[in-house]
Amino acid sequence: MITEGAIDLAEMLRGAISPESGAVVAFIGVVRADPGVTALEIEAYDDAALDELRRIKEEAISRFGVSYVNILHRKGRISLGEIIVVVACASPHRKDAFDACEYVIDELKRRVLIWKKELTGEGGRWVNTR
Amino acid sequence: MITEGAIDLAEMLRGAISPESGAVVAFIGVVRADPGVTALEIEAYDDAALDELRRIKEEAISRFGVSYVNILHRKGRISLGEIIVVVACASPHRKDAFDACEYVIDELKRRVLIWKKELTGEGGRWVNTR
Amino acid sequence: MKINIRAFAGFREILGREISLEIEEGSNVSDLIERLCRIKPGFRDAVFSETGELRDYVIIMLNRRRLDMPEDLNSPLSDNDEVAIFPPVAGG
Amino acid sequence: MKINIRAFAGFREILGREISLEIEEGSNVSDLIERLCRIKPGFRDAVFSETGELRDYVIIMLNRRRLDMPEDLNSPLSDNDEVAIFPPVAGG
Repeated sequence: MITEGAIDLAEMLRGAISPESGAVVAFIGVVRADPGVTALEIEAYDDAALDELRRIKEEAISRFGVSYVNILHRKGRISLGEIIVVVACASPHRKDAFDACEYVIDELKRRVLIWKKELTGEGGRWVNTR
Repeated sequence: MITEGAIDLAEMLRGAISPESGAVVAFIGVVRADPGVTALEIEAYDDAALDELRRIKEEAISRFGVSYVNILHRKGRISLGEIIVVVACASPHRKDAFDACEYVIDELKRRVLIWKKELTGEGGRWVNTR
Repeated sequence: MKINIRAFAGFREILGREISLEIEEGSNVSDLIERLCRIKPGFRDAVFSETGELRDYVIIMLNRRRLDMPEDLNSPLSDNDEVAIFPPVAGG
Repeated sequence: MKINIRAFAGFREILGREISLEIEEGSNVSDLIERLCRIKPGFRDAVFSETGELRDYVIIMLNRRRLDMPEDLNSPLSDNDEVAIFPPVAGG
């Protein structure tokens, strides 16, 4: 659920696509080229972050009845345009897959112990969400 | 926007992922293994369907301010577990990407001139959405 | 005059995907349907109920504009018009 | 007794990612913070305002349970406890 290497999107989605679920919804977070930013540095409180990701996954399954949830978040140094996070949800019904996917990424951003620093020419700044 | 061959999901998503948009949301419709169904046969009123797909794309862009919308729908005979349709939306903000993607697939199912037949051992039945 | 007919889903299985018909000047949509009923076995049962009403799942487009049924059945046809006949859509 | 400290984001840059400290039996979270302030330059300014209040973006977890601040500053510590210090999260 947390990886240091590049995310293989095709492989992640392959697991979500099956004859059991008609609908797959995926969220893909990408490093945006904000003014002055040259790359991102991401760090995680690994064990605690994994626990929280597992809890969020279970919540999505029980709240929305989806059949499949997969979450992969990258850490370390990431270049502009690269993938930070992928959430893939599969369900027999598309509305549930949309709701579950949005729930997972919203809760991930709110609760999972991960931080990011925007690297700039002059050094960098930790992203503050509050 | 309508294709007879298999959909290359990775290639479709590659176009959506860029440093300009931090959020990509994709919907992937898959042929579900409903009881008795062995495959799907999809047909389209091509020119009219393309016009409607283009209209829906423009609506999504103007309503939700997304920077990128790509829609690809398959036609012809499709096996269980294969991809019928992909909608990919990219935006600086994830809420807009979710809303745009859900809008596009909802409107596609309601308005675009495409029909599907579930093939069974005894022949088949046209799917009736009303 | 020549009318191009495009049919989809169950109607395509009865009429064929694309057919052209020569029809008298001054004909309207209703005349065309009546003509198709005469030449294509099964078409009448597919479009009309037992009491002779147009079934509510029959959608007709004239030159890619959807007609309102049954009032637009008397829309006049012109040479080279494209008439499409199909049931409600079910894509995605 | 030994306390394991894990720091993240800006606090990691001051304290290092993982450090262990020997601290007196009977110490609490507040004692630990005071100790860190003495040995790590810049840590005091990072966690306390000019008036000596704990800054509201300082989050402390004791054995992966988040503490309520400032009331949990007097939570007692035990040998081998894990104390994590970090600002609000910003993943995704």
